[in-house]
Amino acid sequence: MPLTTEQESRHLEKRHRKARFFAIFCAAITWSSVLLLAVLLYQVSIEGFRWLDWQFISSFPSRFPERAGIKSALVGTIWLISLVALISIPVGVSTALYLEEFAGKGKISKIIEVNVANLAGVPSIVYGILGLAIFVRFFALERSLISGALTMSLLILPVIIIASREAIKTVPQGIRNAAYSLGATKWQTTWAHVLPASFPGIMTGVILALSRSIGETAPLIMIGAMTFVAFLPEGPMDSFTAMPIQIYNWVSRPQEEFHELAAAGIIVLLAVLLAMNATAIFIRNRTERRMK
Amino acid sequence: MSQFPDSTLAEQNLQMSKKSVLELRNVNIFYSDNQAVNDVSFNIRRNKITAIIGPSGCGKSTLLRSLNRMNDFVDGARVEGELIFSNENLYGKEVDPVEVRRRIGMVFQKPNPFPKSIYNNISWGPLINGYNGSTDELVERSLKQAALWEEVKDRLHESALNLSGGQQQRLCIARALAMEPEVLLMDEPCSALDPISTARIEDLLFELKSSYTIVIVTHNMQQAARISDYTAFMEMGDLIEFNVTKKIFTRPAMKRTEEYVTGRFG
Amino acid sequence: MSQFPDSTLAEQNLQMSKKSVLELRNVNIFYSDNQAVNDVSFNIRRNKITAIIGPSGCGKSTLLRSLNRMNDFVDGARVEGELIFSNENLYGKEVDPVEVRRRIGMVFQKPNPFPKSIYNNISWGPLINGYNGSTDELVERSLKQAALWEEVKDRLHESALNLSGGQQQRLCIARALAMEPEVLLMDEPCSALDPISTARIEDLLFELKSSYTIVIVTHNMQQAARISDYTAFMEMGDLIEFNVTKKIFTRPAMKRTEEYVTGRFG
Amino acid sequence: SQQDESQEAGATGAAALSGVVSLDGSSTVYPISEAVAEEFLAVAPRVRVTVGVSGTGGGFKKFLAQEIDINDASRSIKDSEIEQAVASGIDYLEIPVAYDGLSVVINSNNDWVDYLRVEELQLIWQPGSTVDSWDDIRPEWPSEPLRLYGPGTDSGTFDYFTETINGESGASRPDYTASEDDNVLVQGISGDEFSLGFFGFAYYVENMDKLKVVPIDGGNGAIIPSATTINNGTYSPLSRPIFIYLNTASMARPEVNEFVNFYLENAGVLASEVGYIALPDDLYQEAKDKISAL
Amino acid sequence: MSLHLQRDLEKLKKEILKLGTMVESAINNAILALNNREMLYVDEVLRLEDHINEMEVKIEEDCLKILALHQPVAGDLRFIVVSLKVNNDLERMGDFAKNIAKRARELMQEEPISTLPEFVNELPNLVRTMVRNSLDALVKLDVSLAREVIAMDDKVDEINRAMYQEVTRVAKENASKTGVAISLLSTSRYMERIGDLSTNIAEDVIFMVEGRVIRHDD
Amino acid sequence: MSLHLQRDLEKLKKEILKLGTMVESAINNAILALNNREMLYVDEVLRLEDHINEMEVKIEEDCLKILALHQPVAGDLRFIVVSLKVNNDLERMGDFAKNIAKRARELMQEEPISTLPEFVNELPNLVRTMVRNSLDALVKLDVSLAREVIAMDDKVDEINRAMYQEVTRVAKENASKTGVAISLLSTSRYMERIGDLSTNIAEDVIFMVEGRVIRHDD
Amino acid sequence: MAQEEYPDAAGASQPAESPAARSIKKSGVLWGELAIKSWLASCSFISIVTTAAIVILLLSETLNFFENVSPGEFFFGTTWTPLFEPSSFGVLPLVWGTLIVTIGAALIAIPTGLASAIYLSEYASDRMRSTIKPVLELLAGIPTVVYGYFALTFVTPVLRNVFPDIQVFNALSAAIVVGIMVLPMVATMSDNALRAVPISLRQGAYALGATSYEVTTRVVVPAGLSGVMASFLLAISRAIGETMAVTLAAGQTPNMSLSMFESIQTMTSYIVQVSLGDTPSGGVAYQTLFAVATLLFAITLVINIISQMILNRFREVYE
Ligand SMILES: Nc1ncnc2c1ncn2[C@@H]1O[C@H](COP(=O)(O)OP(=O)(O)OP(=O)(O)O)[C@@H](O)[C@H]1O
Ligand SMILES: Nc1ncnc2c1ncn2[C@@H]1O[C@H](COP(=O)(O)OP(=O)(O)OP(=O)(O)O)[C@@H](O)[C@H]1O
Ligand SMILES: [Mg+2]
Ligand SMILES: [Mg+2]
Ligand SMILES: O=P([O-])([O-])[O-]
Repeated sequence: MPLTTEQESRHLEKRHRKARFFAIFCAAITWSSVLLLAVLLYQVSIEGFRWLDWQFISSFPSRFPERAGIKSALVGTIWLISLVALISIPVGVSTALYLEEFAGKGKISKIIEVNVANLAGVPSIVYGILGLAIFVRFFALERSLISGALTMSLLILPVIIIASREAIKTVPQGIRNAAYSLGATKWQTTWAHVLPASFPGIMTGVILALSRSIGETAPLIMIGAMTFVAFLPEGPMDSFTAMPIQIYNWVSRPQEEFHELAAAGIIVLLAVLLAMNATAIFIRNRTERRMK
Repeated sequence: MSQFPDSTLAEQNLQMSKKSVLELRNVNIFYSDNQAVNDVSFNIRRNKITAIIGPSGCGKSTLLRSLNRMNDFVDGARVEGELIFSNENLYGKEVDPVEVRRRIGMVFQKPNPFPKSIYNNISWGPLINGYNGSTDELVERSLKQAALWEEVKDRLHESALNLSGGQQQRLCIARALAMEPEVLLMDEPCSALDPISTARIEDLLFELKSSYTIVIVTHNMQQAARISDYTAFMEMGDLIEFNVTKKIFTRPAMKRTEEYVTGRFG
Repeated sequence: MSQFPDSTLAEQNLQMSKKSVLELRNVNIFYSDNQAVNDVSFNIRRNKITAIIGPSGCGKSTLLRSLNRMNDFVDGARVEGELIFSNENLYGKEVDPVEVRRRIGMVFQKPNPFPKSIYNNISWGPLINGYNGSTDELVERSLKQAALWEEVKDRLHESALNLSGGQQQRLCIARALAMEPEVLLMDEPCSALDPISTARIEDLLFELKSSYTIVIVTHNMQQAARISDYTAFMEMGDLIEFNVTKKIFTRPAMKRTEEYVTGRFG
Repeated sequence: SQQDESQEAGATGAAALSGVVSLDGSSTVYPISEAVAEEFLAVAPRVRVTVGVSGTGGGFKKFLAQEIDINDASRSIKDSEIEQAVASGIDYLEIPVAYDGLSVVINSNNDWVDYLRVEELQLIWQPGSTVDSWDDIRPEWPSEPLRLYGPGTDSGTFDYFTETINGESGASRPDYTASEDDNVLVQGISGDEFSLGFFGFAYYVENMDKLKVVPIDGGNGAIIPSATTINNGTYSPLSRPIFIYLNTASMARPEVNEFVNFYLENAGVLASEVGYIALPDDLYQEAKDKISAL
Repeated sequence: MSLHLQRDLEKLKKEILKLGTMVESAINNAILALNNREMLYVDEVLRLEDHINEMEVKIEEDCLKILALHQPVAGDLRFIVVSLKVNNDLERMGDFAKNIAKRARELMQEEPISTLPEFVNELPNLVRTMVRNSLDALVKLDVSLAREVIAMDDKVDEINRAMYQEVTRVAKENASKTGVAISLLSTSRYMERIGDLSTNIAEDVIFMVEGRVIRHDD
Repeated sequence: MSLHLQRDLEKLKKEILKLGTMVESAINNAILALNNREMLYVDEVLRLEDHINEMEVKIEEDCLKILALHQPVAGDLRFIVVSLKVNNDLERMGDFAKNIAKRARELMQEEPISTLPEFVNELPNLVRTMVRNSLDALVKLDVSLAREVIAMDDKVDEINRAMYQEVTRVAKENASKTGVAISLLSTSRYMERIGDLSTNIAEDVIFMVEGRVIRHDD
Repeated sequence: MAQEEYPDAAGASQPAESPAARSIKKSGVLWGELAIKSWLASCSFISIVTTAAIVILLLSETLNFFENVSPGEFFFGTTWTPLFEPSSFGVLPLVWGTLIVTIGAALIAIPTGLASAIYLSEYASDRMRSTIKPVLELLAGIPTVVYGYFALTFVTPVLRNVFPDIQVFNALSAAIVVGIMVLPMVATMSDNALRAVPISLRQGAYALGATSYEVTTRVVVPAGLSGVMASFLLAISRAIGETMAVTLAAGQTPNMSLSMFESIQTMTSYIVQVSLGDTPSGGVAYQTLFAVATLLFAITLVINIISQMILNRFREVYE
């Protein structure tokens, strides 16, 4: 545009070039992350794909690769995740509600707040040590599903609490005011409006948290999840195994076939993860839509 | 300060109780150590619109919120003095704030419908408060009162968030009306709306005042002028003038009021 | 609609080029397939305030944003027709939109200071655009022009976010002025402000028009009445009337305008 | 119900058994225990056998806390652990179940090493060793840096190796690349031309194509580890027995009793199946005798 | 548009019309008093005049209230401003009616004199028509009717000028009639002033409708 | 307050004052024409009257503009409404000055007759004082000055009534003087009307300051 | 206060007295409300109990440890061979290992995560964003063991091609996979933070004639800094605490080498090694586990406190 002097337009041209380069750079970085995931998935699937069949899903572990399956680990993981969800969601959301809606801005809530933030950064292995000492030993819950679930719940509670608090914070104050001004009590307001309105955000936190717990190995091994379990747990007090443990075990076997089984196990685990995320996202979108 | 300079005290009391719904007597409101409202006294008349105007931060919203104890939710807020409503001090020990809010409704600055259906928005308040009549009728009646029925009757079960801003605000009014409150408090109910929606709401208020007592905070002086019967002008927490609206805008008694309404402030 | 009903076409052209900064000729604006502005033509006069009024959704903001190509950031927005600015069509192929925005500044509805110091808020624009004079002077000059200098001169390096809403909006104006734009576009610059801040800004615009050309969108008709020299009234994407402001508010030429300004709409 | 039927259909005492048998401990022993558990399932379908992997030490912790019936161990119980057992009044039985050979391996491109003497191994691995390149071992070997790989300090394999080579369990030079996972060591050595490492025999067997095993001269000439040389004890001193430890109190439970017997019955066959070397038959018999003596 | 403003404007319009009716009635009565020489008409005028004054104050207050509270613009604003002026004009008409009635009361004491026939019939009729038509024009926003009113004013002026000649003539002829003649001239002048005020109203109507000031056009 | 409104109000005030000065000058000239019988004063009045009319239209437009654009309330609003009325009153005063000047022109053709000394000196002075003082009161918002103006009006009325007697007397005495006498009476009436209008202005000032309508108080 | 005036006294019809004015007094204690509040409060105390339990558990053994080993040796020693004979208890190599892996991971995750976040929030279309983001989030859900093997079987061989003398176990590949693992956290959280920056700020900058690069780097990122920093800190915390992947990728060789090409050991992998290994409980060697865990806990605590402080600071400045 002949609006400017020669020098100014050269300066402008330089700025435009920089902007273009930057945009391309960012896009390239993002796409390479996606590519990385693709590579990872590709690696896993070429290795494990040939083992992936119904036999694999429906069999217990075995010393013969062709007979080995992931049944007990898959069921154990589903049990574990369900229990974890059952424990951690109510407790986590309750804590978040207490901090956001009921507790004042006093010292105690500040302490809890800092404490929760700190717990989020405690390494998972430390939770394993804790779970072993508290649940397995002190409460004599033994190496059961419930011990594992409680330990895992402690591990992911901070994530749920923090995410839920953020979600609750985004609920417009106006909605609370509206409810109070209609003569609602605090709990009526919270239950009927705050909680539903923050549900999508809470779900996001829950997805993240459960995803994390589905892939954790170290604390489970610590508290004594089994490796070979040739039966399906029938209650929370039964011993169990979980997919990451099974995968870890297969991977460390000398035979190449077991390594491939491990890859197949990873595919199943990712599928479970994906299914769980999809369910959660579906629920989230549905509530979001219902509220629009 | 006498409100009926020509009448005896006995007469005054009689007149008050007949015409006033809410009486503010020497109301002081504090936020922790800061005083936001200083020694304000006036009466809110039945079936009239009372407007509260004044510069930003003068304590309008604070005062309004004190009228149905919404200040309870503000950390550190403290109310002193008497606010007499149905023969009780609103801030008496015995008084149940939930009950107060049932009977003194409130509409807020930004339309804040619940993210639920139009129908549920209206029925929720009465239901949690033990209403057991026909909710269909209740919803219809409230929406009609709020002049919204015609526009939404075919989509009562759609989300309230699909309504336009002005419709949402009328829904919030309908929601408050469904509780059959004695007094309706409104804090700048039109400031988030476009002029056409604002005009609608103003017309609605004009219609509603035959059956409700309305207190409205507005920083739009023209609005106070257009719709209210009485106007309270506040400044820095003080009530400068409480008067018939026409007076405030043609011949205010106080110099500060005159300066404010003619824009000679700041 | 002729703007100089009493003069010949030749005279008109002469007058135009002397007095107009921006000329809109048959401007049409589309969002994907929806037309938001239909065939609008008028001229924006140098050192005058031109207001654009009209009901919500009539295309005011769309039209305003087209004047400095802020519509470029809206997906699917398309501008047709000619917008002549310093002898170029703003939407010509050769035209660099960054350059356009340098010379046609904009102030938005909500004050949007950068989360930087007051000083940096003002100096940033000129610096990235290769300004190499004294930024101290520039900052002082711009703040003085925006009537903010006295209030902030002792805290230039504090965050701009500590300012009040009205001060923030004046800062945004100062920020725009620092670029020494030829035209200043404003989209409802006072709608988020209290009446006192609004009065300040209006006074400021009144002062600024001796050196700038200002186009302001407002849904506050009174504001358009108070501050502008020319007023464009739009409805559903059409320009209904473009006239001297006094005319619009005392004797509008078009019936629709009369209906709108007297509130007989909707 | 199917289980009920099969039980009714009748059969042996084992099929009627129910209850839990829990094993934990060494990852080395795990494949054998797993195989046994898997086979036992066919015999006693209603008995729940669980096998965990938490390392020999980790297993002993649980064993001593009486959380498990049987601990898989790739080494003998340590004095400190014995003390604890005595203190808590635990009576246990050590039962060897197989041999594991420790293979010393090198990269498959390594063409200069023909064998290693035990003294040379000690020279390399002893604490404070100054051997940094191959020619420090034998001058005729290339003057290339020597890179060492071995199990982590916390495994039975490491303990055994250090004990036999350096004379004291845990006594080792620290500056080698360690991993608890033998597969990881396989990866390391097969990717590093100048490497030398050691790990369980089974891992060598599975990766023969990638690695070379080093014959060890323990004084009787260089011997290559193999099922035969380990079984007959000629591959010495780097072959070791691996054990299970049995809490004798648990033997009161018929399902445990049955399982242990089954274990000893099948250990030989199953151990070879999963890459270990069966013990001489008399050793199994000896163990059976001990058990029935309880 | 705001219901409130709409109602207030309606009310104002009604009040102006009521005032107009009262003024018309006062003028009628004043003329009757003059022509029929009966005191009861005079009393009626005086009574009406009180009401007119009250009404005028009220209307002015209402206009002020509407301006203050509703801040009208364009047509609405012009209507209020015109109302203010019409209100003023009507009140003045009321004053003139009172003046006529007062003169009529004085004249009742005196012998009647014969005068111009136009003065007795045409002038009062003209003036009454002007008043009524100007108010009609206001209500109906009828510009052509307003123009008719303005046109009529010429005739009124003409009769008034004729009256001046006539009165001078009468006074010269018969000095004793001078007082009566001058009083008659006054009433004629008052009627002429009423006509002028009607013209003002008509001009205001034109201003309101067309937004154009025409009163000094001639 | 808005700079814009402030400036516009200032401007309006100045214009009203200017109009007032013009009207005062027109009245002075009219009186001079009457007393000194010189045409140049008449011409001056006619010239001024044109300007006054123009000015009146302009002021009315300006008031309308301020009402429409700034929508003033309270004091500002009362000021505008009063300005509208004062403007009207001043224009009418201008008209009366023109009428006086026209009568003066007619009287120049005739023999002068002797008349009441109050009419020649006191009445014009009174009226001029009233006009000046009412405008002063307006500018200074001086209520007591306004009340003085209102008080003066009684004197003016008295002189005017006296003139009526005097004129009747003159006409009866000397029929040939009848025309001149009636003309003189007219000028007296015009002056009285000017006094009335000053009173109106004074009353408006009181309304503006005290917010109270007093014009029908008596 | 001013005088008041009520002209409407006459004529205004009085409405009927309000219907049987119900009292506004309290009718009783709301037990339900109270019970719920107590339940919620007790839930929130779980976190405090958890922390207390961790501290007690770790500290009691750690105190025993320090009866056997002097703090001086532990904190300042540069050799970590607690399980060797002769043993040595200088924890610095573990701290160092943790440090370089964490720094390495941060150096990878922070710039790339931020760049991705910028791409997602500033450049990608809504559709693009809504497909890429869940994909990135999937990266966060993959078990860490898988990452460990990915490092060994893919990353290290690739690195080998570039740096032939890199060891099989090396800090670099550990840092890379940990970086990849926490990248989605940085990307999605920062994306949320950047998208929370009001559009109006961007428009403000564009209206001053800025290019997209200038708008992004000088306005949007600084404005979203508090959220962006939060994502960095969370990512760093996660990297410090990461266990299995580093154990597999970096090996278990306590080492203070400056080179990222060598095997190291992090605190977490030491904890795994001991707790899953052969060490008999009770001895000094076993107590090292708790000493290291305590130190790790203390380090994460300090980082968390510092980051809280930083975040509060930013909030103050930018809100
Ligand atoms: N929650 C609070 N805590 C402390 N001070 C507060 C709080 N809310 C308001 N204030 C202070 O009390 C005073 C009155 O505030 P209030 O919100 O009532 O003003 P307002 O008149 O409604 O103003 P606006 O027109 O801006 O809404 C102000 O000085 C304000 O800063
Ligand atoms: N980004 C967009 N995409 C599609 N349509 C749009 C977009 N922005 C505006 N519109 C449509 O274009 C029309 C004009 O919108 P615009 O925002 O210009 O109105 P406006 O006059 O500024 O209204 P308001 O007073 O509410 O700001 C409206 O119908 C609107 O729905
Ligand atoms: Mg407020
Ligand atoms: Mg807009
Ligand atoms: O797991 P291990 O004890 O055999 O190393």
